[in-house]
Amino acid sequence: MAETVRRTSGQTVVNDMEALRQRARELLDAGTVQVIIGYANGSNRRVRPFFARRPEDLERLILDDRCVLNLAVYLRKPEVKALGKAAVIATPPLLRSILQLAAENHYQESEAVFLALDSAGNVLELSSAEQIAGVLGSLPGSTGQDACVPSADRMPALSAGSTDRQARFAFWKQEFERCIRCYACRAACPMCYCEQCLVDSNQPQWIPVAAHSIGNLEWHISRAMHLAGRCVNCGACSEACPAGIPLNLVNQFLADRIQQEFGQKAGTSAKLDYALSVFSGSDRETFIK
Amino acid sequence: MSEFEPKIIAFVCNWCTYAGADLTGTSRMKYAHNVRVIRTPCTGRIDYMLILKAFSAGADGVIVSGCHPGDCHYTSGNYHARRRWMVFRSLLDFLGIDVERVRFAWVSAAEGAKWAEVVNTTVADIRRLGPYTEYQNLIGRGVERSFQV
Amino acid sequence: MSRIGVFVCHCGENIGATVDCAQVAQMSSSIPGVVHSVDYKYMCSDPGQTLIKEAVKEKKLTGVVVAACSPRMHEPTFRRACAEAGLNSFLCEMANIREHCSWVHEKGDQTTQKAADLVRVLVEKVKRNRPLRPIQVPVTKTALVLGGGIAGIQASLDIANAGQKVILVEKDPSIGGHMAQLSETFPTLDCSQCILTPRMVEVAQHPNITLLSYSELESLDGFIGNFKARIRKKARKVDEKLCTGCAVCTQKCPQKKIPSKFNAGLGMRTAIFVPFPQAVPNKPVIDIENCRYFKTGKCAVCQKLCPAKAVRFEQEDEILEIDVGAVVCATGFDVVNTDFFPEYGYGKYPDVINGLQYERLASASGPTLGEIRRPSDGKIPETVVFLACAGSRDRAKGIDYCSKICCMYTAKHAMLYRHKVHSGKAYVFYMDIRAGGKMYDEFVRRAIEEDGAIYVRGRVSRIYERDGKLIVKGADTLLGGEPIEIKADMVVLATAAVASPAAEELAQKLHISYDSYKFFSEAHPKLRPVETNTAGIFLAGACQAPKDIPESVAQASGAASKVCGLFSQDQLSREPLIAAVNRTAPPQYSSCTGCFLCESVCPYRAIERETITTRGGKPIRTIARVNPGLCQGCGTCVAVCRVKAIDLDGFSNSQLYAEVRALA
Amino acid sequence: MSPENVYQPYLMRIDRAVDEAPGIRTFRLLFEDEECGKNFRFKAGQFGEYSVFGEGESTFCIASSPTRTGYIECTFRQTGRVTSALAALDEGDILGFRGPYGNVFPVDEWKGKNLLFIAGGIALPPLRCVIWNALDLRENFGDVSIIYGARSVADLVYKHELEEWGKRDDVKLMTTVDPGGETPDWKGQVGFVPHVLEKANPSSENTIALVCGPPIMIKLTLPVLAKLGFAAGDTFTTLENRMKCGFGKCGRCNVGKYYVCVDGPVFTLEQLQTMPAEF
Amino acid sequence: MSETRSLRKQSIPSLLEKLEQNGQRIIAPQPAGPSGTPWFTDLDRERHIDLEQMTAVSPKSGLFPVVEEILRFRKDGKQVVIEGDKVKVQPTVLFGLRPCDARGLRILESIFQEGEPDVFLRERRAATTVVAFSCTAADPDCFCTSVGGGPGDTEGSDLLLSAIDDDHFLVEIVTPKGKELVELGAGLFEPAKESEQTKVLAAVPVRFPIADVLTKLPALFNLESFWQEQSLACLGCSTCAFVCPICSCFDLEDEADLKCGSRLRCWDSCGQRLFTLHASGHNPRSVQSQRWRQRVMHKFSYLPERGRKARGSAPAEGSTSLLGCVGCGRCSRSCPVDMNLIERLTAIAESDL
Repeated sequence: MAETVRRTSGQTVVNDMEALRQRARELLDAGTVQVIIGYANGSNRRVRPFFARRPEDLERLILDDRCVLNLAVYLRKPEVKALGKAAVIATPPLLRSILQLAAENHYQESEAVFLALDSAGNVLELSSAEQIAGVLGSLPGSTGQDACVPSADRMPALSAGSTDRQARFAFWKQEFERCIRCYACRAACPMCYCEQCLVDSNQPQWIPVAAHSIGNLEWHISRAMHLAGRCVNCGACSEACPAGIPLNLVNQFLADRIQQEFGQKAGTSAKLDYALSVFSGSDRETFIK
Repeated sequence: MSEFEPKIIAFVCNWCTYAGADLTGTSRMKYAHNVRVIRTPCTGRIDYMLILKAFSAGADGVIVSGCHPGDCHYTSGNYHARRRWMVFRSLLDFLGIDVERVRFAWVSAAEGAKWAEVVNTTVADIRRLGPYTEYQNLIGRGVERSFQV
Repeated sequence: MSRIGVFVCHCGENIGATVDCAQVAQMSSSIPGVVHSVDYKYMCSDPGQTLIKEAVKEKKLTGVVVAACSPRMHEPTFRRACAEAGLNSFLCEMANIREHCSWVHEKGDQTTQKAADLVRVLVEKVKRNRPLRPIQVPVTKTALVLGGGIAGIQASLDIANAGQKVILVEKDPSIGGHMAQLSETFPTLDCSQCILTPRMVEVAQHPNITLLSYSELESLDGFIGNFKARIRKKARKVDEKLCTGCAVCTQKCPQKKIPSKFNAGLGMRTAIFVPFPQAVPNKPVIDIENCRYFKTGKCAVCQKLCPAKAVRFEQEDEILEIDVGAVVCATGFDVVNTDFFPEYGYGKYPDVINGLQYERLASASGPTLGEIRRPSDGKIPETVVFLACAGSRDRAKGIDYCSKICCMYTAKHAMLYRHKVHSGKAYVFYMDIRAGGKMYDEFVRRAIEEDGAIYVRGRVSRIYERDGKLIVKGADTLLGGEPIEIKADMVVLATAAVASPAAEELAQKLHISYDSYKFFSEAHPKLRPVETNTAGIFLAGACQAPKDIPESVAQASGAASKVCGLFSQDQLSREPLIAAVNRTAPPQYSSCTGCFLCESVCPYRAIERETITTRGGKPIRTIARVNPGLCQGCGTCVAVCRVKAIDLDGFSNSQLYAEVRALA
Repeated sequence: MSPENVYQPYLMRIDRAVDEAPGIRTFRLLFEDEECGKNFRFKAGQFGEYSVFGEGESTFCIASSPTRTGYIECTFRQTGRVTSALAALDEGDILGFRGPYGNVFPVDEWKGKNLLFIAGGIALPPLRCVIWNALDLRENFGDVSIIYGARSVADLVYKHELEEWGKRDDVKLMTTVDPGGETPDWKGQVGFVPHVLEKANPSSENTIALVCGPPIMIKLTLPVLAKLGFAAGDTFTTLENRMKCGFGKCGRCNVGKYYVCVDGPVFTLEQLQTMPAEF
Repeated sequence: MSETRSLRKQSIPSLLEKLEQNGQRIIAPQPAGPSGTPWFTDLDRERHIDLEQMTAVSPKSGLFPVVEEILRFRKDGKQVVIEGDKVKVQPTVLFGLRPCDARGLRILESIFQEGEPDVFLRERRAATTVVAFSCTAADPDCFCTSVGGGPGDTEGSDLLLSAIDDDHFLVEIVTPKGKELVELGAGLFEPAKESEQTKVLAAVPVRFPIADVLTKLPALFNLESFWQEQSLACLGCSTCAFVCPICSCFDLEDEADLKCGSRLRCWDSCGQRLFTLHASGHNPRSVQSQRWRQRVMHKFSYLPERGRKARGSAPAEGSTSLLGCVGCGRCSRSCPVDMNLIERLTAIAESDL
């Protein structure tokens, strides 16, 4: 059904689950953490976030290429916080989002523990942004795009070298017109932590709340601008979108542009390195006449 | 049939371009009437949302202008703006929005003639591109209406 | 409750000739909220202003739009008129229908339509204006001057003489700076110390100046008028109050072989020392790195012999907290060090020296008592080569700029040498001679024409030693690049002036910006040359860029007058068009998310962090706060704030939004 | 006028605008269509949706008494987009009104009873409607007592009416301001409403209590009323949950299974005690 | 069984063409976006209708559009004129619904028509003919049979088509409107063959006892830990509400320039934090578990109870006809955190207070 294209087989990409479980068990037993946030098999071939609080829950933990939802969003949820300190089964995109959050004062040192597997299958236990920044580059899967999220190749209007602006416009117009403004993209995004999103502020109402064409376009442009230089490309937005809009493509495009132009990549350091809050006297300005 | 008169909204900084446009006036240079200037303190203040709002207010073209690099009254506002515009412009282009309709320019307080030139060339360019119906057709689209008036 | 009045000015024929002003007034009257709309020949005239004032009162206007000339022209006029009628002056806006409309378009409906559109835009804006009052900030009338060189001395004296308090902080044991090291000064050849030391004494004795020598700035917080400075007063190990400056200690100190910094390494000093005889304060300092007592625990000769019992080995650094209202940064410059010129053998050959060392040789108070004797063997050099632009204007060395003072002092050096060694030959290698300044070019000519300095245009490629001589290899570019080789006894490098090594750290403490060479940046290169971007912090002297004495002094006086201007009021009154972070009801308190991207774009460091706490003091969340003393109102923060928690009065989100929507 | 479209408001002209207190304004509204005005009826406690065209709708009670026809009054505090836009309107301007919605205070059932009104701050408007209703039919009721408090003297609303009530022999009015909120010439009491109520010690005999105010005031007042012997079924208040439609469709205002817009806004304390704390 | 006909599968394009020629707007599920998931949209020229996959979003927009103008006004200086007092909807065919979708439209109608009747929904329904197709396949998220529906349920449909073999649909004419449509397509419909429609219907097992859900819910309200556990993973994204055929919470928004404007009714969701936030900052449903509880209670407790009240005594307690759920399973399918509704309702049914 709906998920056939967006979600792939559920093929296991992690073979060292037992090591992760073992470390998680130790953390629970020692009382270092009260909950392990990870993924488990869900209903109808889906995966779901999973909150293991007892050692026996840990058997259910899995990690495979369906695990796109970025668990970092739970670190800001009051009900999850109320469970106590958490250890999170970490994928590279999640760790990048933690770094970016730390840079933006939204992850406090040792607020949680992150369990990641290095390429040798060893479990790394990370809690400070410095630790994460130190190991991130060496983690398997830390570069490149996750296979599950839509890629531009499948969309002719966006394929590299396409100069047909109108085709791009038509493509995105059609995509955005399906948007029903459920804001699942926002809810699933670790960087969308704002208590009151721009679309929710109405004095003035910058972005129309109505899900009509212009409102949707402005919403998605705005969201892309807000994530420019901050998006870690986890793909959770596209994954969450019930209308299947390939939102991550927009964010990924801007991330690539920013990296090309300014050499900046979000979520690689705990120090704020935001492309839009710094500048260089020699920034290109060929478009300014 | 009369010539298409584009609607152009300009966002300018107070210290350079606004003053430059004043100079155009005091020099009595003539330029196309199509532009409506909105004054901001600095290009750093010019939010990308304003450009979007200009289009959804039916603008066929937008001018964004401020101090030359190095001349910012607030030292760095225009540098920040330049980066923001670069990103914004890339985004618009990726989404297929016609970036030729957004003219970015540096116009100093001494460049009265340049302001006239910026307005005139922008008006000519937009005239050549025609009304931005592609975008304006989005306005009101997606609303079910069933009133009979 | 908007009750807006629109006043359309004809400006005689200036507007009236191309814009149908009556029609603009008529069209404006149907804008929602407009209760009064008229046109008049000259709005800025007395009767015109009266028209506005009366309407404000009679129609109980809550906002006024004057459609006339540029606001840059008459905004103050109309705002004052409104204020006189009892309407807050910030509730008056101008629609520019002259410079932006009538003067630049031909007469016609479209021009009138444009004028009406501009009025509508401003009506929508003014509906959303808030009454504002100028911001009042109290001013602490004490200036902090950092650096006791000639710039710092001048600034301190000017401020103090104007009746304001000054704290002068100098990192070295004595004030005086580089100027105290100089022999004679161009273009008059006054003795440097003769003109400087009276100023130094004046500083020490001035009732309005507190001199903190041997002290450094630890940190600076706060904002214009209200800074809090923490100053580290380094331990002299000598009680300044008891010490009489009798110099017994410095004479008796057994540790005598320490290179003197004041003499640029050419002379020696003791471990307890006064940097130079005219030092202010004339109180010694113990250099604990070299002091035998501190190294071995034995000695204490100075303590035993001091008649005033002023030596205090146990003395510790002291931190002073001082409230100041303004800061003058006059921390000076430095010259590049020895490893900068391997090709010239600087640091390798003792007789290749820099300009500052030459100054000490030429100084009557220097190690040679003013005789030009070369460091290696004390012989009087027969041939001296002076190299201008040693490092300056040299991309390969990473210094693109001109150090500005070298052309002049090199001419002076050659001249002094020729005055002192009549038989000697003085060669000067130069790129260009930059002698812009009163009596400067004449001075250089004098060196060449009267004192016989031999000027060679060209760069020196290498200096090496052969047969006890320094071989200077270069090319004479005036003679088509003909190779030239001079056997010299001494070489003087006019080394590039660079920012002092501590400049970067200091800039960060002061929150001021600096250029890629670590020289501090002025607020505007032309119009605000003594101010920094941080309101209340001013620049004087060579910390901003290399400069000579008169320029440093002039800038110091400029900075002093800025400080005095600031101190002339008890309260600082500032344009209230500044940013503010919203506050909302609990449990949110503000829509600010605390990401502090605003902090990273603010050129004025005006964004502070504010922690909201419960009544019991438990922190709830940390949000941004704009320091109204620092914000200049550029609005860059507003544009980067995703949630629009920060807004700018006068150019607020709702105003700009409404202005655009008015054109829909 | 098409009664078909439930969202279509009456066009109302602002006949009178009064600034009550900082940020608080009262409008007297006349029906543009006189016929509508003549036929319009409502009862005490009901509310409506007031709109500024282009900005949206906002919910508040009808603050005038149903005994006075031909116009309605509303009092609101400027907080959000709509109320700010409303505040920017002036006499002669047009706004939209749809209603009346919601249930009513059973004023008709209170014949012969004493009425005790307790209000705080901006919550006087819903009770003012009942107060005037009762005063206009004065003979139907026993004692009428009003305890009204605000943070400061400036924050008191309906200042002229307070004066009028204070002068009447048949109304017992006690006004109070929070400590620190008094002015030099303040003649009323100083203290919080619950304390003033406790001191006043009104009899609960044959008396209906109507309480409206900020949550904290209500929370502290209810125990006092209970102590004074007021039955939960004789204690009335109104709830003000957020709503959009006003007639039970938009899904916002429900408190458990009760829709404030349809089943309320008037509730007895007895009812409230059975309801979940979703207000 | 009602009146029946037979329709060849290959006649469908001709039928749609005829309807279009007759001035009908046709809304049908067509593949959209990179994933090709079908979406209810105006029929486009290629006419590729996907009846196999279930649409991600229900067809409720056919009666309750995502954004609908409910008021239009013009401003002229100080004057305001309300424009348009007559509502007229273009005749529309909602084509390719599932029985659960059609049933959802019925419920939507009852929600909007009780109390203050909604003229827009009424006119839309009056102008709309619902052509549904019975389900021949179901997936583990389907639970129509647990909430009173079924793969061949005719409630809410005007016509119900069942693919009885590879070439034919059995057409059940459920309402006179359905009959009108058949008449519009005269020539394409043939007399029904003998067929056993039930044979081709999907088997959808009953997943949980709904009666237990209905009786246990009111008492569960105050058990906060229960709701917290149920919604621990919930992101508050509202996808469930937006894809749901019945969720009908809405927002009213004005959009205008200085001259004219509209008041719009827009889809909204009780799952959003700001939905109930007061201007004072107070929020009666301040945490996600309360909002999740609201969603479940609204569908399975408040709606049935209010419906009963509105209609007098009948139908009886435990009846499924007034539930806010038709068991289409869309919420489970699109939930980004796999909050499966069957699981949650089962937990409610099995709860032991």
